[in-house]
Amino acid sequence: MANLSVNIGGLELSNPVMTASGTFGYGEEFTPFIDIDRLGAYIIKGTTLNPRQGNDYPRMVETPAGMLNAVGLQNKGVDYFIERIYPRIKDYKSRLIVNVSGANVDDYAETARRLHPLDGIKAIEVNISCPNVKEGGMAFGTTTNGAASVTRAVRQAYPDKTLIVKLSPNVTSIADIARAVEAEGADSVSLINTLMGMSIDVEKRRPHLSTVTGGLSGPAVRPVAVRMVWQVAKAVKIPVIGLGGIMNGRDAIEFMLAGARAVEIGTANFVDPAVTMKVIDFMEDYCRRHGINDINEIVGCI
Amino acid sequence: MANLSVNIGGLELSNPVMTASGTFGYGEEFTPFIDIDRLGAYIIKGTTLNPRQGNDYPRMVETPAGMLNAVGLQNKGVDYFIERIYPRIKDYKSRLIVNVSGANVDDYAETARRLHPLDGIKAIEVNISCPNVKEGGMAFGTTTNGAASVTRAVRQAYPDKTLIVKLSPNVTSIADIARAVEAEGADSVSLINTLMGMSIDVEKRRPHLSTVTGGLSGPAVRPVAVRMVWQVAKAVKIPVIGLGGIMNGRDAIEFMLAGARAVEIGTANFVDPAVTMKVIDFMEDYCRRHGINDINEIVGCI
Amino acid sequence: MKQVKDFIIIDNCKSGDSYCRMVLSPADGSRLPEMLPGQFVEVGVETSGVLLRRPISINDVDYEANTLTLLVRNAGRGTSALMDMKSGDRINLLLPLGKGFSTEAPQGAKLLLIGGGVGVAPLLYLGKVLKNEGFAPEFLLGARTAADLLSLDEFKSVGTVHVCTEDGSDGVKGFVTAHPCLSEAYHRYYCCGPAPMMKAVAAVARRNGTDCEVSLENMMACGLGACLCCVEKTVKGNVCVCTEGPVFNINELTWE
Amino acid sequence: MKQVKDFIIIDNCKSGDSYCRMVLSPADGSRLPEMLPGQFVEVGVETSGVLLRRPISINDVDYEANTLTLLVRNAGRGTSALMDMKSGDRINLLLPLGKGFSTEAPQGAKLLLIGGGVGVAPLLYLGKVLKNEGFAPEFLLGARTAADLLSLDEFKSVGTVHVCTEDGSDGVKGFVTAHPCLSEAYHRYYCCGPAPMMKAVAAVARRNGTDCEVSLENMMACGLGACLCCVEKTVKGNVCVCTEGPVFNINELTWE
Ligand SMILES: Cc1cc2nc3c(=O)[nH]c(=O)nc-3n(C[C@H](O)[C@H](O)[C@H](O)COP(=O)(O)OP(=O)(O)OC[C@H]3O[C@@H](n4cnc5c(N)ncnc54)[C@H](O)[C@@H]3O)c2cc1C
Ligand SMILES: Cc1cc2nc3c(=O)[nH]c(=O)nc-3n(C[C@H](O)[C@H](O)[C@H](O)COP(=O)(O)OP(=O)(O)OC[C@H]3O[C@@H](n4cnc5c(N)ncnc54)[C@H](O)[C@@H]3O)c2cc1C
Ligand SMILES: Cc1cc2nc3c(=O)[nH]c(=O)nc-3n(C[C@H](O)[C@H](O)[C@H](O)COP(=O)(O)O)c2cc1C
Ligand SMILES: Cc1cc2nc3c(=O)[nH]c(=O)nc-3n(C[C@H](O)[C@H](O)[C@H](O)COP(=O)(O)O)c2cc1C
Ligand code: FES
Ligand code: FES
Repeated sequence: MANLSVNIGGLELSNPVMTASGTFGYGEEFTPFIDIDRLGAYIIKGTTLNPRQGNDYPRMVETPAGMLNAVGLQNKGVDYFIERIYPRIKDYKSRLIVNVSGANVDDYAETARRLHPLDGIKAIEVNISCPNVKEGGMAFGTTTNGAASVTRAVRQAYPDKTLIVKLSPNVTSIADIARAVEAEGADSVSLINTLMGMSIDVEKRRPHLSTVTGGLSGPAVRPVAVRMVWQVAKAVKIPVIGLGGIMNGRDAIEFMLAGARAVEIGTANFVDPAVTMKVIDFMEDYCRRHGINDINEIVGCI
Repeated sequence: MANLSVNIGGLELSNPVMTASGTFGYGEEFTPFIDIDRLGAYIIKGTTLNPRQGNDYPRMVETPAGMLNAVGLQNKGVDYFIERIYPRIKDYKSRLIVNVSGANVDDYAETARRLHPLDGIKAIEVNISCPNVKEGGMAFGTTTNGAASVTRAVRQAYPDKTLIVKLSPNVTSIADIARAVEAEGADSVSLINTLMGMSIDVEKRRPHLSTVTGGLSGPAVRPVAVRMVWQVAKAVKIPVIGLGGIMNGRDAIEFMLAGARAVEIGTANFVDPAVTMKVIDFMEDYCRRHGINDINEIVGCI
Repeated sequence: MKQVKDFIIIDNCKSGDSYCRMVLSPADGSRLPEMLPGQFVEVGVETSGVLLRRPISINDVDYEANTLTLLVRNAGRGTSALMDMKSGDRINLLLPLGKGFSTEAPQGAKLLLIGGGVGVAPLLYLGKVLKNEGFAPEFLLGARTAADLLSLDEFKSVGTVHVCTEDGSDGVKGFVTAHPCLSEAYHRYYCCGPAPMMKAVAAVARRNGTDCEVSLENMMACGLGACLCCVEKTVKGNVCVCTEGPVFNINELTWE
Repeated sequence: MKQVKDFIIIDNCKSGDSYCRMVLSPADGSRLPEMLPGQFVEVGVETSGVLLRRPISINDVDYEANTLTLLVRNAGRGTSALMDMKSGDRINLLLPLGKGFSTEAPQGAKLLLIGGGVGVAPLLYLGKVLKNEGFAPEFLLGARTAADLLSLDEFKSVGTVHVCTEDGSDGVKGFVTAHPCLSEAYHRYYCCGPAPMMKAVAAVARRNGTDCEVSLENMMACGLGACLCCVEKTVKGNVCVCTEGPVFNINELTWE
């Protein structure tokens, strides 16, 4: 059988398949359907320094081949996570990665600092692409300076362990942002977060989401995500994690061919809670069919 | 019956429904299915100063709820258009709008200048968002300076008649670009052009398109397009034309509620060549059902 | 234990173009999992323009026949595709989801099950379970017209049925809250239907001090408590309707 | 005149999981438009993951019965949904599209219709039309195995049939270009099948100076000449296969 293990900035994964933050809860919700230990890694909910109630309902609407969400980082804060949730989920064999968000640079750094001592957490993914995080009216993830400043602060607060920065697709040049966070010491970049979108109920003449705009995910965004992964993989030397609309094994391989070393699966978990296992199975089968000994061979290979 | 007529920067349309450039040929292809005279306007193929062969086949691939194209502005040039095509299509009652592209600022201006004298052409739509138009490695449409310089040159070459500038969605802030072209005298902006995307044949391990990347259109992009129309309509005073994934009357109304004064229908023409007529019918019916006397009342009304 | 499983459609009986009643059995012949009244399933729909599963209440369960029944209203793309399915077709379900209605009550307690439109769906199974546990459940069913009163005969076989229609074509004319039976004393109301109806029933319950449970239909993506899309504001903050509900006691909610 | 129209499926006969033969008639009872052999239709497919219409050749037309036949290979999402359709179902077609094969030839001309796999589809109607015009068309049909030889009996009722299979399970073993009949003199080859097969036949035709028309299957979006997606490089530059083709004389193409 082919080797599926990959290395993401020092972190060894048994295979390239991870779950995307905010779509997999804390993993426990999926234990009836999958063996979490078989995942390369599982990335859990966006965590912030302080508890957040998130946005008002409605937070979700379906769109053609996609969905808009406006959850708004509802979570109980990093301390609650460390005390109450972490002990329950720290012992899976699979890598546990926490997704970190913040309202300002210090919040990001402080959250990372509190997570740093925990042995069960192998890496953090810093979300600089959340529509609720403002810097001069613009999200950190949409300027090279903003992205660099968050990365610099978190890198200091979170030394030696793997630091992944998750990029926003709502930019003119995502390769520029990727280069900026690489320069500040990120070990890896993951992309894409959601595209900013909007949908209106024409009969009621009002937006479907309480927040008017929200984040678009699902298969609709895949062509944009694959293109961005391809651009970023050519622009940086650190490993790239690809996501955005992966619904099955074929789609996951598409991202790896575009240049991703690993992939994350988001919205697809809602459609089929066992999808991650099927993606791993497909990868094994794909390697066999194509005579590939090591999945790393196909990364960026088009 | 409600008033459906709208005014786009001085150009009066009998209703808000137009066809999107590159998806409607020269209109003639659709005469078996629709009455062109019933359209608010029809925007024809992207026209350049010199003839272009376009890109190699394959130029198209279907994606979830969308398609990628890489036609690359295949056309016989503005002079051929004026001599051979214009005489055939100039006499429809509906407004004829030519979509103009260029390889540099002078090409844009010269093409516009040659079209200016033609009485049958009521407006031009300047496409500053074509992936094949380069300026210092970046398309004109992705920087405020680039967008402004094209608009300035075309405005000079094309005075007094309606000048629409078509914006690229592949930017961090489309509102900034819209403001820049408004400042240079554009009478209207239309958005969105295609999102840059990519798709890979994983069995053959090569991109589906000869050009690797292409432009994403169709319902998949609609939430992004609606959001951008909403942002731009708040940012500028000139009328906004909305497009991107409109498949039916409901979708068209969604764009108008987001702030569009008129709409363009693109990919949907491939799915149902009579779709434009159905959209106009829906608008009439919608106004009746909602007791709207003038469709202008609903523009931006959420 | 939650599971995701293919089912075979044993029967799909349409009432006009508006409703269908689907009888399903596991495709692999396995036994149905235990399901509680008020729980729901997430149905996978393979049709153009539908990505996410659609939440549908458990209308009835027959463990002997190993069948599960759903009652579906044609509300849009997904449900209209369900209307068109034929016996023998396969369909994928995620089930059982959510917490159900409380079925404990003092012996002999008078219980009123109030349903509006397709909201009657979970009340059939609830009524049967309550009857099995020795209660004599009563139903108060409302609909726009007599034609929209679903499964009336089945409800009658479980208990007394009070009827309201908006146009007066059957039973009392008007909304369920106009029905005289609400002036009687009940131990608890169970209510499922359009939000305005549930809010009106909740107001009646609060006024006359009756315990009241309602079943919410918030928009859902995952159905598993993972996406946090389906939240309802409660006295404990935002909670997931798919895991903490869909049934809530009105005291937990922040209505009015 | 091109039209977009609903059709009713009169019959949909599957061969295994790989092919189906669909007989269609206009849903409104109107007469079929005139269709030429080699022309095609664009089929609207209502299933998840399919947006654009799918181009399918006209396999047969029966003006008396007012029916149109399509022969479809299960190649992916859209065609597999077509496989699952049942008689009585509705389907929307855009038709007739493209230019067909040339049917003029000197009286008594020997004509060979070469088809591979589902590429045999347009050759049945072409053969019938040629026969009607007084020719004695011959067929050279290739497939992977005997089971993949489609509509063999129907072809035999129109003219002499030569057969090749890759595994030798019927006729000559090997590709069509290995068949001895190609050493005979023909006035024209008509060819439809996988690109490598058409290129090999074109090479034979060029070598022995036979006139040769091929039917291309470029990816299409609109089918109307509007989108310029389906272009083929020809001696006249990029031309639309959907309007200038799908049939081309090999002299127009830039193959090799
Ligand atoms: C716990 C629960 C139990 C339900 N039980 C039943 C039942 O037994 N029978 C029944 O007919 N209906 C039931 N519903 C409602 C049903 O889920 C929606 O009518 C259905 O999802 C609409 O899907 P659609 O594709 O037909 O409509 P769409 O075309 O998607 O939209 C039509 C309307 O349906 C609503 N809707 C769409 N998607 C969802 C969703 N994922 N969740 C909730 N509402 C949605 C929207 O408000 C929209 O206005 C239940 C809903 C919930 C949350
Ligand atoms: C003029 C013409 C006539 C044809 N006649 C027939 C026929 O008589 N019978 C028949 O079975 N097939 C015919 N085809 C091929 C048929 O159109 C494709 O097999 C079909 O479109 C595949 O759709 P899908 O959704 O099943 O596959 P998908 O899942 O979309 O893709 C599977 C494969 O099919 C090909 N394909 C997809 N979409 C198109 C498209 N729009 N145009 C061309 N190829 C596509 C792709 O290369 C892809 O690799 C014809 C094609 C053309 C252009
Ligand atoms: C309901 C929902 C909640 C999400 N929450 C987060 C989050 O907390 N942090 C984050 O970085 N991304 C979040 N995302 C984005 C996803 O992780 C992912 O980047 C995006 O959905 C694209 O992938 P997909 O198309 O596979 O879903 C969320 C997405 C969804 C749909
Ligand atoms: C095949 C194709 C060709 C196109 N050619 C042009 C063009 O020449 N000029 C232009 O401004 N836009 C062109 N577009 C973009 C469309 O006009 C439109 O902006 C885009 O497709 C989004 O709208 P839709 O989703 O309704 O198709 C083209 C789009 C397609 C699909
Ligand atoms: S639907 Fe996802 S948490 Fe309830
Ligand atoms: S398919 Fe659109 S031009 Fe041929």
